[in-house]
Amino acid sequence: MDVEEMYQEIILDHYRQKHHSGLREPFDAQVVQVNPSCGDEVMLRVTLDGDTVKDVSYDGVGCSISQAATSVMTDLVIGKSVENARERYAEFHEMMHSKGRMEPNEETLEDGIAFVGVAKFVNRVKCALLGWEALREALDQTAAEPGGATATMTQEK
Amino acid sequence: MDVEEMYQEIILDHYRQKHHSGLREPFDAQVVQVNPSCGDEVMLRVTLDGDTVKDVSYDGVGCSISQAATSVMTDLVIGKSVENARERYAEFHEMMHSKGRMEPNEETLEDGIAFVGVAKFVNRVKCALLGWEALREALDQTAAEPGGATATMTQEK
Amino acid sequence: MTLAADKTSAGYDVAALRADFPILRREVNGKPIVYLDSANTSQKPQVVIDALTEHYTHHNANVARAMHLLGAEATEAFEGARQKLATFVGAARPEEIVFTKNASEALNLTAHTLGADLKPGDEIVTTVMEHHSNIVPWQMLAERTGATLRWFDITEDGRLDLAAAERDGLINEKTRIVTLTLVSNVLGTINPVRQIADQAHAVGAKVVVDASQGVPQMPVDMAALGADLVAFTGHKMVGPTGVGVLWGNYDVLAALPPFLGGGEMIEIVRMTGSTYAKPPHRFEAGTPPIAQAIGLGVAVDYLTGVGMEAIAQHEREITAYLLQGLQTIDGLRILGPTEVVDRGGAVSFDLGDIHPHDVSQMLDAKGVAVRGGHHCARPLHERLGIQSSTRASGYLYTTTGEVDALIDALGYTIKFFRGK
Amino acid sequence: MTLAADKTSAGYDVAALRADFPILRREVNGKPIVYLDSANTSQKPQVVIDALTEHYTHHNANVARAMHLLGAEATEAFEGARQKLATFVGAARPEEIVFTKNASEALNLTAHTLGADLKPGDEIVTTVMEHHSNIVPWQMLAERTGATLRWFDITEDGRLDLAAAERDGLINEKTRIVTLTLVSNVLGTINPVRQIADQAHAVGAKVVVDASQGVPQMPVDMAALGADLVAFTGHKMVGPTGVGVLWGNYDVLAALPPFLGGGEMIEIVRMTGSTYAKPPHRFEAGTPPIAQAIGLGVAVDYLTGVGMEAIAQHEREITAYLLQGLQTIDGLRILGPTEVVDRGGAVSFDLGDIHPHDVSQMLDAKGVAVRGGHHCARPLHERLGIQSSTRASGYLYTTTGEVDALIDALGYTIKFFRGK
Ligand SMILES: Cc1ncc(COP(=O)(O)O)c(C=O)c1O
Ligand SMILES: Cc1ncc(COP(=O)(O)O)c(C=O)c1O
Repeated sequence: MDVEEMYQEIILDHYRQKHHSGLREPFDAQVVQVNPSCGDEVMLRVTLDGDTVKDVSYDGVGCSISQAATSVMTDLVIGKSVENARERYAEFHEMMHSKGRMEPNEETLEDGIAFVGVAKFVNRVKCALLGWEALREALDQTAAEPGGATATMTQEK
Repeated sequence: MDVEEMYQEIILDHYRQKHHSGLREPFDAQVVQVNPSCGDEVMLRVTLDGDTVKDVSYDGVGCSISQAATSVMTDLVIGKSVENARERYAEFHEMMHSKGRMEPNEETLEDGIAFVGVAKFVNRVKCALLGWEALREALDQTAAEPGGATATMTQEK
Repeated sequence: MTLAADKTSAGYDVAALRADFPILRREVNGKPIVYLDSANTSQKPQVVIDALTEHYTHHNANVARAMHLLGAEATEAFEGARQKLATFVGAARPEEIVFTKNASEALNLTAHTLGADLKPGDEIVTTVMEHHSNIVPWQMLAERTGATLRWFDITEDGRLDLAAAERDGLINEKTRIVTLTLVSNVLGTINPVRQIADQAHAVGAKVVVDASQGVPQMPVDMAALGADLVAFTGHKMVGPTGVGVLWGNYDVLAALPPFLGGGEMIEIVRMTGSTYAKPPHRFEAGTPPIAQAIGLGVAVDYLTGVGMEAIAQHEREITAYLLQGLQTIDGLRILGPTEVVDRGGAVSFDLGDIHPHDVSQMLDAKGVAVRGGHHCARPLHERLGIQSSTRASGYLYTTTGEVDALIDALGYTIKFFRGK
Repeated sequence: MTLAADKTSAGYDVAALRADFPILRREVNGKPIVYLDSANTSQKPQVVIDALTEHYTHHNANVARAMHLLGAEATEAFEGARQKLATFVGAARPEEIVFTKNASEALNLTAHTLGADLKPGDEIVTTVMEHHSNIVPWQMLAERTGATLRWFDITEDGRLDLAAAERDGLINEKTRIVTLTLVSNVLGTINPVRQIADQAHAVGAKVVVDASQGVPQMPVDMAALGADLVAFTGHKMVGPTGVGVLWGNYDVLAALPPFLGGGEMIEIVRMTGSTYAKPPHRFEAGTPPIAQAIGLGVAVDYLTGVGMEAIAQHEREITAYLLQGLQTIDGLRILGPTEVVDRGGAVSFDLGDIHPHDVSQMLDAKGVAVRGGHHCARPLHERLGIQSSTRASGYLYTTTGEVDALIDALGYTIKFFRGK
């Protein structure tokens, strides 16, 4: 496949106009994810409301793929249950490791399906997963703190 | 050349019947030389009388080549001047690095000429030089101690 | 005559395998070379040599860092090799495989990282039969930290003296690290690693295994072995020089500090300090041995194709034949077990009055390649009361005819030096 | 059109040289690949690939230890390679050449050995333009010993800020080690190593130079350079992966403690303690990268055949042409010197709104291989106020036509992402 095809309009749109970007308070977990080989970074915060992902906010530097994938991710998980968010993570993760051979489900992955082409470019898989891995880690953090018992944090935690 | 030729009778004779072997006292310098890749070792002592090499005594473990070369060396240097001994070292050293192409001088090297064939077997060059290097180091030691001013040493130095 | 060791009903055909190793066609004095120095380094099959050529000719690029076609191809081949190695030794995941330059680097890595916080009073346990590469790093660690180095002794028949160790409380609550070889490169002894690892774990110590002579010769499964960290080396298992492997239990690796610092092992480098990548990359500073790891991947494909069980079986048969042959020689003393029970393929022996240098030189003249010296195991030789020995070691391509050539040449050698 | 850089009256004929590199015949979308990532790793000429095949096919054995024919051949080839490297960099003797696995290991070796006796209060000086492999080992050393790590800053045009260093007393009587790169792998800057080495020596400090980007590109003479220890890496100078070099002044090497412990680096190993071999073997634990060192020897023969002066001249011309071409692109910022004065061949640039990953991916689609990222120099990028950059780097086989292809593809990339 051509690289031009990989850069679907959906991806470029999310890149140019990122959804839910910026860091917001308060939050329940904050993580930094790095792609060591190129230096791309994302700082991501998750706010829960019981079992619901109330907000995901983020700031970072990265290529169009990593930025757009993070933007698409926030659309998919904000307002959904934590369980649901984890399912989306698993689904997106699987798609990205399918070398482009998986038939993605538009019902569940919505704009995320645009990334199936990226999965053919092994070097970009890490880019597409950067924000998603941050999400998973942040969710793990909230789970490790029993039942959201910890106080909601503010900036300089 | 055949390996059988390398093992000249002269070499085997010296190996079977080593000259001047054993450690004797008193001595002016004592050194240990090792061939790290095989573990062969020689402990060698030098006794001077003014500028004359009065005695060279030694003990060691090693192959026929290293043992015989040390034996031949003692014949060549005992009773000669230090300068003379250093010349023999240089000459033997050069021959061993000639890959067998040097025409050795029987006048000066005597039984040592039997080792010219060994020089063709690069892996054995170190063996033939083990005792000679010990001699050089021991002579260097005596030279470092100005004018034989230090007391003659005995065993547990 | 074709003996059992050369061609078995199970289909092991040594003549066919030999055709895969171009160097075995080399002749000395009109006869094919007899290479009995495989414990030192193994020969390489054509597929491994071709893999290197193929890589450099079509796919060469640096890994991990490059976005481009060649970079993607090189990275995929390199990480693919990691996966192959993981499968070959039964690792739980490819991230448990760290590529080093050789087994020695892998062992030094374990000494530096596992030993970083050792203190005076702590004890490290090793054995008197180790290769220098599994002695010196621990001596240096003991010197750096003030910890004490203690030793397993051996019995008369060349096995670890477990009874003495038990009696002396060798492994105790002060023990922090126990390290031992899976197979001795001199005695051939196969050590009861599982049993010792269990003892070590019971007192909270970590277990490092030198499997340099084990992984090439027999199926080794990391889960079954029971160690925390295991080192082995590419060039002894039909792979290229310049590449070794450290396998580590993932959780153990993840808890270790880095060893070498540099490109690719970092997470974020700041002037004020750096954070480090997850295993395996944390332990792979700089450009790794890319072509060599890829070549090693092909080497394990080759070994798997032949079958590690079949190779181990062949090794046992050829070793039995070799032990038998050597025992026909007067005054020859075999170091280590004389029967193939818990025994690998290296057979070392002593001829008393004839020095191993002279033995190996004379054998070489007859086209037979063996090794003479202390085989990087000087403490073991000292323990055995000798300065050096001669070692013959076969591998998957070794024939009984080659063993016969060795025995013949040994007879000639003895006659030459003893004059009778 | 054949430009000066491609074919000079002095006989430098890039088309003829390209024929030596089989990978350059590879095509992407029907056009030969344009490989502009040589600062990352270089491509290999056929003679180097053939040398590996020849070694494994006919002469493979372990070195130093073996008495037999193959062992003698392998040892002679390996030690012969050491001699070739010594001649190539003007070493006083072959014993000044230590083979490592890469430049990173060589730099870690210097940090561990030279830094073994550092104390709190001692200072190590490095520069903000270093590769991570010449930063992290010193950070780790500072952490182990309590010594302080200090930094040369850079000027606006990407050169070491010598005036600021002078003003701040960067090199002073507390300085124990000064380390810097000969040529920056990002900015291309060639540093005044001699001048800084003289300053360092005046206060009794030792000087370590990372010549990974220098030795491949220009004649480097160790005596003239004035450093104590110099690291470089085989894979960037048309040699194999898996081998690097540490050059050291013999007396400096002889005074250093060992780093990795194991076979071949010892003199006598006893249970009570060990003594170590003389350089270079003291620093080469275990089986060295035998085939790789031999391949590197053939690589330096190849470079010498072409002529390092001619290669440096070609590098300057192709870099000038590249700098010119890049400057025609709107909004493109070149990092480092924009003219080829004291400048090597790596040219990094920033396109502001278009991320280097996206640039390099799009260039790759056009068959042009460059590198995007921080190039293992994150502190430098932070200093420059950017997160990453795109880097194009040519070598002896690079043509002006390839530079044209890059400039074209960059135009396309910009249009694609900016939509204009
Ligand atoms: C300036 C510089 N130093 C050190 C290195 C590290 O070399 P290696 O990866 O071969 O260890 C590199 C290359 O990546 C480099 O460009
Ligand atoms: C038992 C054992 N351990 C370690 C080593 C060291 O392996 P390498 O030289 O590849 O580092 C060897 C081989 O020489 C060996 O036989």
